[in-house]
Amino acid sequence: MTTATQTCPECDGALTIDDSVRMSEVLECPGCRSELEVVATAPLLLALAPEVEEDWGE
Amino acid sequence: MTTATQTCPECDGALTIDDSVRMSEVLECPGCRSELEVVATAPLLLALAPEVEEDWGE
Amino acid sequence: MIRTAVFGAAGYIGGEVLRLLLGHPETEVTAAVSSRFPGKRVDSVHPNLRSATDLTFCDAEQVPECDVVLLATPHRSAMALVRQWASRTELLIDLSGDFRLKDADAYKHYYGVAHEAPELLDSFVPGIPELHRDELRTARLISVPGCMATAGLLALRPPAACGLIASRVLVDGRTGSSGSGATAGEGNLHAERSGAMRVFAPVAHRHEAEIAQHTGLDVRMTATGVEAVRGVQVVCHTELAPGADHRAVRAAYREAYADEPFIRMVAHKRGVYRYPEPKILLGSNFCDIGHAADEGSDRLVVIAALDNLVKGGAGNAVQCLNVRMGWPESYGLSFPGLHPM
Amino acid sequence: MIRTAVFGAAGYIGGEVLRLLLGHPETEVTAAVSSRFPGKRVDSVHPNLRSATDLTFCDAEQVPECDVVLLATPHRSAMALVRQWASRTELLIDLSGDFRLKDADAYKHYYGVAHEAPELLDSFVPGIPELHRDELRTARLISVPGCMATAGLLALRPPAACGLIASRVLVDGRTGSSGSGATAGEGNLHAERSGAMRVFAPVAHRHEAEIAQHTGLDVRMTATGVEAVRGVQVVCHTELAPGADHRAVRAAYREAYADEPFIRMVAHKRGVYRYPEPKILLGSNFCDIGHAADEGSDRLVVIAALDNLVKGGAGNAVQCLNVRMGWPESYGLSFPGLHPM
Amino acid sequence: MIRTAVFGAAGYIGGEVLRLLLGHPETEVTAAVSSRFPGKRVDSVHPNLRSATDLTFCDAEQVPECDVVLLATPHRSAMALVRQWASRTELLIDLSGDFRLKDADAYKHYYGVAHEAPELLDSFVPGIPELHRDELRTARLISVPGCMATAGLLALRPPAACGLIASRVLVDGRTGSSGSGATAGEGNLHAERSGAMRVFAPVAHRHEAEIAQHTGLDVRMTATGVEAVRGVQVVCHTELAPGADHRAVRAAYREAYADEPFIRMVAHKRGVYRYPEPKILLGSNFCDIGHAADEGSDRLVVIAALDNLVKGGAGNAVQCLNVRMGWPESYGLSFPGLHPM
Amino acid sequence: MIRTAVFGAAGYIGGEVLRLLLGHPETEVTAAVSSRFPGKRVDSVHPNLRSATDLTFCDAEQVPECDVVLLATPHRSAMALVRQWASRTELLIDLSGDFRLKDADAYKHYYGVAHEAPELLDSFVPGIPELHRDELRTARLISVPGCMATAGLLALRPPAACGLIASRVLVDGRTGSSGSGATAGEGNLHAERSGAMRVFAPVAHRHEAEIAQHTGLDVRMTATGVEAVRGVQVVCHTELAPGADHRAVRAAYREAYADEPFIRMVAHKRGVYRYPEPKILLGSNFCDIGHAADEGSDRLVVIAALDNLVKGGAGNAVQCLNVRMGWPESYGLSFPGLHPM
Ligand SMILES: NC(=O)c1ccc[n+]([C@@H]2O[C@H](COP(=O)([O-])OP(=O)(O)OC[C@H]3O[C@@H](n4cnc5c(N)ncnc54)[C@H](OP(=O)(O)O)[C@@H]3O)[C@@H](O)[C@H]2O)c1
Ligand SMILES: NC(=O)c1ccc[n+]([C@@H]2O[C@H](COP(=O)([O-])OP(=O)(O)OC[C@H]3O[C@@H](n4cnc5c(N)ncnc54)[C@H](OP(=O)(O)O)[C@@H]3O)[C@@H](O)[C@H]2O)c1
Ligand SMILES: NC(=O)c1ccc[n+]([C@@H]2O[C@H](COP(=O)([O-])OP(=O)(O)OC[C@H]3O[C@@H](n4cnc5c(N)ncnc54)[C@H](OP(=O)(O)O)[C@@H]3O)[C@@H](O)[C@H]2O)c1
Ligand SMILES: NC(=O)c1ccc[n+]([C@@H]2O[C@H](COP(=O)([O-])OP(=O)(O)OC[C@H]3O[C@@H](n4cnc5c(N)ncnc54)[C@H](OP(=O)(O)O)[C@@H]3O)[C@@H](O)[C@H]2O)c1
Ligand SMILES: [Zn+2]
Ligand SMILES: [Zn+2]
Repeated sequence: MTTATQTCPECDGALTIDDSVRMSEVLECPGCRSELEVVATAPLLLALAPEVEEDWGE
Repeated sequence: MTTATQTCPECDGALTIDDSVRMSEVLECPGCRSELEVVATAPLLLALAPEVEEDWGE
Repeated sequence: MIRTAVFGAAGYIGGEVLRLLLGHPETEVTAAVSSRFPGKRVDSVHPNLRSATDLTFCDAEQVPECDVVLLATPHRSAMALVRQWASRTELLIDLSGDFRLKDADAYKHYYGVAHEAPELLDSFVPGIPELHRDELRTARLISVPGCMATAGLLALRPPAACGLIASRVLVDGRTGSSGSGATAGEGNLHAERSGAMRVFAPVAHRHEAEIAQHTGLDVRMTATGVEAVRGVQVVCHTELAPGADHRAVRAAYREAYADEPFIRMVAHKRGVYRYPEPKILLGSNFCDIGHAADEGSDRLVVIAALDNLVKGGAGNAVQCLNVRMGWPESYGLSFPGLHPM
Repeated sequence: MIRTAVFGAAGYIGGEVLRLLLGHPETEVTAAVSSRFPGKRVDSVHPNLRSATDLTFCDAEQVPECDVVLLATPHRSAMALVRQWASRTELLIDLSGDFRLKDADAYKHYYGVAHEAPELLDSFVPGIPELHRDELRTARLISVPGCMATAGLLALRPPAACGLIASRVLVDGRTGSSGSGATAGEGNLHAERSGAMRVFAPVAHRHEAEIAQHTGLDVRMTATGVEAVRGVQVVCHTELAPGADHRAVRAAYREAYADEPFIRMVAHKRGVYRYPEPKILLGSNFCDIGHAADEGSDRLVVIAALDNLVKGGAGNAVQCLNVRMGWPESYGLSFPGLHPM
Repeated sequence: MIRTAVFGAAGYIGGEVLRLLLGHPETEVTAAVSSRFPGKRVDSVHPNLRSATDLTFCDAEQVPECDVVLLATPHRSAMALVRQWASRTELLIDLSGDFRLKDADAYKHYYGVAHEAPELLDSFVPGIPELHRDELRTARLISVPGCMATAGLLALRPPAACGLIASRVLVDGRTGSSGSGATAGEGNLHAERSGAMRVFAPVAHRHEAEIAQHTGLDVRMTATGVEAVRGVQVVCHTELAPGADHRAVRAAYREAYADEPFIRMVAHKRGVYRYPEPKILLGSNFCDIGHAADEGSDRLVVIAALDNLVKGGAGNAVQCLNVRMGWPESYGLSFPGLHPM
Repeated sequence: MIRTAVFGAAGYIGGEVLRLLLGHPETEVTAAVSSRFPGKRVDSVHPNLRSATDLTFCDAEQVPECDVVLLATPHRSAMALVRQWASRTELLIDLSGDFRLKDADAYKHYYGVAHEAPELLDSFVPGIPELHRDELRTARLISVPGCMATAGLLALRPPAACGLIASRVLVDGRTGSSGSGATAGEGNLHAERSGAMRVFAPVAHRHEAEIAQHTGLDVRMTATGVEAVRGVQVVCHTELAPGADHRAVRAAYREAYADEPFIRMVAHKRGVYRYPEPKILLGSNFCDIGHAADEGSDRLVVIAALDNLVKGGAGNAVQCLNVRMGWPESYGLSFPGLHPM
């Protein structure tokens, strides 16, 4: 299993991604815990999934 | 420095007492933390100092 | 307006007495006594009274004539004040432990010192409207019971009076930190007291004598300080007398408390708040009581909860005052408590 | 007696509205709406009301004619209820976020959805007696501000109105857990939320828009959940305008709030409670405000505190109702808060 | 390194097992099972492990071969996992209630459902090093007792084994909110659970059966949820057998526990922390035990405290693992607890 | 084994130093100094050490020769001890405020008294491994920064050093009650301090001078006591320098802290613990740091959290000791913290 390194579009942190990654798979950035969707595989392209809002303190 | 072993009058726990102990000295039992006053030295005799009450929850 | 004077007014019970009397339609506060803070504003110690009063503390010597004296000072100091004031005022209400026990020997045993006014012990009417309402109507001296004692005796009296309790009762009391008053000490430091489950009286807590006196039971009490500022709960463990059952227990409570304005029976099968719990009672004068049976056994478990500074002290004193004056019992005591809290 | 109906009555704000209306001398509750608990007793959800009422919840469809409708439901659901009830009742008071912002675009920005009744936005009078007392006397639709917003706008309005503030204001809000309502969720689990210092909105908390709207300032807000059930505090950081000084700031507050029944200025040099702090305000309708200067600099720090469910919501709504009806403003709102707590 | 797999790893006990195994010199975690969070980082649920591991949760089906399986799932679910894993691993440690009671009828009575693997009940060695150290050395299946049960049985076993207890024992258990797991529910909402003194089991708490089983006593248990996240305390009330005295009780404890690495006798005459209290034990594997006499009576009161997630669960499991593997018993368990806390 | 002596050992920082040194593989404690408790067992004050040591406190005069002296006494008293011990020991680590500020005038301004050993100020190496690791390797005198100062300077130094911060920084500090030490006082009484949001320093908290010194920024600090025993959090508000952006900020942190064993960057998009929060850090030596941008503005908000008694004091001292001795930095500091808590 070979791996590639990508940069998280949210936090610029390093993401180690293994080759077996598939289209539409959702990855979690270890730096900021964003959910990143694989929107293309060759070359690999990641897109941010929407953030979950907390609804507090009204 | 030689030591002797005595039993705490409050909790029966073992007390290690060294020879240099003097009359009126106050020792602390490691088992129950009672304060024990040396009331005689030959032979060694210990007496309980009065308990400190907490005044709670009136 | 009835003129009142409060001794120990800078303490926790004293502050609560002030709050209730200042919000009461028939009373005014003519003196708030403190030896530490004479001349200082009352609200500099009790910030919740900022909008309620411009009163300042005074020395004991400066107390003017008044109709009612309330003592919220430590035990022992109350004895002297009673001697001084009993004849100078229409009504004296003592919130300390000094005149709760009718027996001077029991006082000596539980408080560690001899009583200095044993001849007055019989003159005090117990400040328990639920048990002594008629006597309170004409009382000149009233002694309000201790906070956990109030919870315990209100919890146990109905089944005890009906002969439904066979045996010794174990009363497990839990209390917040205001129960030990406003005196800073190593054990009351926030960092030490916070999150505590401190069994400060594994056996022989003083309040057991009060509960025994008012119920005739053999009462043994254990007390634990838990994380809370206000609030007291007792869990009482005992056994039913031969022939007694839980239906009889329920009837005893109904009979005793059906018309009581500040007692509620709480033993629910659903919901989050099934048994009495102090947190929803804070600031209120209620004592909630509930009981449970242990299927296939003779056990009886009774639970009671109250705010130690209100029904466990200042509120109970005001309720006694209302009874004594012939006012509606809820005067000054209408706050129902908060949820959530 | 004025007949009221409360929507969202099983929630925290709804429960507090019920407590206050049940203790109010001029109102009665004719309907407490809940879709989850129709037919259940109100006190099965709000145990503090055990002695206060035998009312049961009803469905939205079962609400009878009434004089005043109070909405304590989440934002978005309030819009629909407003459409439905605005014309059927003499007075509607909305406690949700739906009609607080006058600008539908701002609503969209801060709430993430388009407003569905933008044409009604201008018909609502802000439920802030301190700023809109006269309009409230004749209002038919009232929108009560958010809890931290209330603290923030009451804190900042006087110096802002007098032109004493030069720059952007940073509002640091701290809130107890009841601020997020009675809905169980992972983050509100006791074991997770207990002891928290949770910066849930490092930037751009919704209430900043409300404070900006009522003060005309450039407001940026950060919000942290701290260990408490009730209570909100804001600490506002800003700079004095050229030529302004702290004496002018003090005068601005005195001018604005001298006669306000529920605002107290608190900035003391001694004592434990020197600046506004929520814990002594729980259950009360006060908003305490204090300010401080940073010697040799142009900084202005303003602190305000209130109970989010009372002055930050239900109590403020009742105060508005009192203004509207011409009743004394303190009707139903006389509880002063507790000490210790 | 011994390879371990943890089921229920996203729960509170599971998280604590992970913390201890990750800090243990002889173990590694090969699988952390969660059905809700497969693929997510373990530290997204347990933020204290942020620096300790990059592990992600996996599904039950993905668990690889391993040496030790630990079950931290709810009762009932454990039974099925035991059937599946008992023969596939060298050692299985169950932390649920499924294999604690030796009697399937008692299980039915206390858990409300029939046991589905009664034939395995006898194969489990109780996970109590203090009572079953020798059997644990060769165990293949270990069942760790409940949190309050552990406190209660360690508190009562020595005097019971010496015949010093005459009568029924009342065990009063107090617990923090983590005792009910990570599942959000109305009653565990912070605003409801905070400051609670919730008597959730006035009688017949499940753990009474476990304590009875390990001590031979007639045990009746009451349980109250108090304000705390972690921590359990039991206060046990009973009477001495005829002829027994407190000196004999002390001797029984000394005899039983003198060499135990995680039991400490605490009954002090001075200081703030005189009896066992959980707050100074959080994170540690100690069980503190103390007893008190009621002068002039036959009463015996025993108090014990521990951290429900450590000595009351995960820590005890790791201690059992250490015994089983012949490692020093304190491996991975050396954290002493904090003061102040 | 390195022989250590701890002054102020009966205090909160002193107790934490003892806990860490007793669990450290290379150190032993030869003296624990207390003037109040000489001859008493250390665990009578710090009950968490019951199993860890039989040490008793000694008087200052009884301290034997030793390799390292740690001062955990109040400021002012440390100066005298430094004079006395600086030449008699290989290494002295001061945890008080006496040698943190390099400028004697600033000391006078913030501490209200003249410095009595200004000539020694320059001899102290700041006890901040992240900024002064190389100097610490050969230091003879180390001064550990204040608890909130540590959080603030670690939070702000990387972007400051890279020139990314344009303006004044407002540091909002929140602290638990252990931050004010073990001294009982009116304001630290549990019933007063519990549930507090006490703005005890609306402006000009001492730690602002330390943060300014280590970052070169214009720092203004406000501090609030919140409900917690341990734990400190700072929220820093500032603006980006012209040309700077958040990507550069992230890079600055990555550059500065990538290899730091006790700094973790925490700014998550999901989960309950998105930003730094003290409760999961209690007992651990981590400082968690996170930052947030306010979309469409130049604001930068940085949040940091730590345990004031560990990374904010005793743990940091031990980390410095490890650096100085050439030991692994995590020796004695491996506890990761607890969840839930
Ligand atoms: N706390 C409760 O839950 C509770 C409940 C029911 C009954 N009580 C009883 O109420 C009384 C007061 O309790 P507390 O909790 O309010 O205590 P507290 O907060 O300590 O207040 C006691 C007050 O009494 C004054 N005082 C102290 N020594 C005195 C003396 N020798 N002579 C006259 N005044 C003295 C003090 O004021 P100065 O120093 O300023 O004079 C102090 O403010 C006690 O007898 C207690 O048993 C308490
Ligand atoms: N909590 C505060 O501090 C605070 C302060 C000021 C203002 N507010 C505002 O007050 C409102 C209520 O807040 P809360 O904290 O009380 O929340 P809450 O405890 O969650 O209660 C909201 C209630 O609204 C009802 N509800 C939910 N969805 C609804 C819908 N679609 N239509 C009609 N009813 C619905 C629910 O009752 P059923 O499911 O039983 O119908 C629930 O009991 C919110 O708009 C909030 O912004 C809150
Ligand atoms: N809490 C305590 O103090 C304590 C002490 C000693 C023993 N215990 C015992 O330890 C066990 C776990 O308790 P806890 O407090 O950690 O509970 P918890 O926090 O609710 O965690 C239980 C975990 O089990 C998993 N789970 C739920 N249903 C399952 C099923 N049917 N099959 C497999 N996994 C399932 C869940 O994870 P997913 O949904 O992600 O799979 C959940 O994270 C219980 O048996 C409890 O009695 C608890
Ligand atoms: N608490 C924190 O979060 C924290 C964090 C970082 C740094 N610090 C610093 O650490 C130091 C100790 O703080 P703390 O919170 O541990 O305070 P503390 O709990 O009050 O303890 C201070 C100890 O110093 C001793 N002491 C008092 N006056 C002394 C004197 N004149 N000479 C010698 N010893 C004296 C006292 O012991 P005896 O009376 O028994 O001698 C006391 O136990 C302070 O300088 C503080 O600024 C504290
Ligand atoms: Zn990322
Ligand atoms: Zn002893």
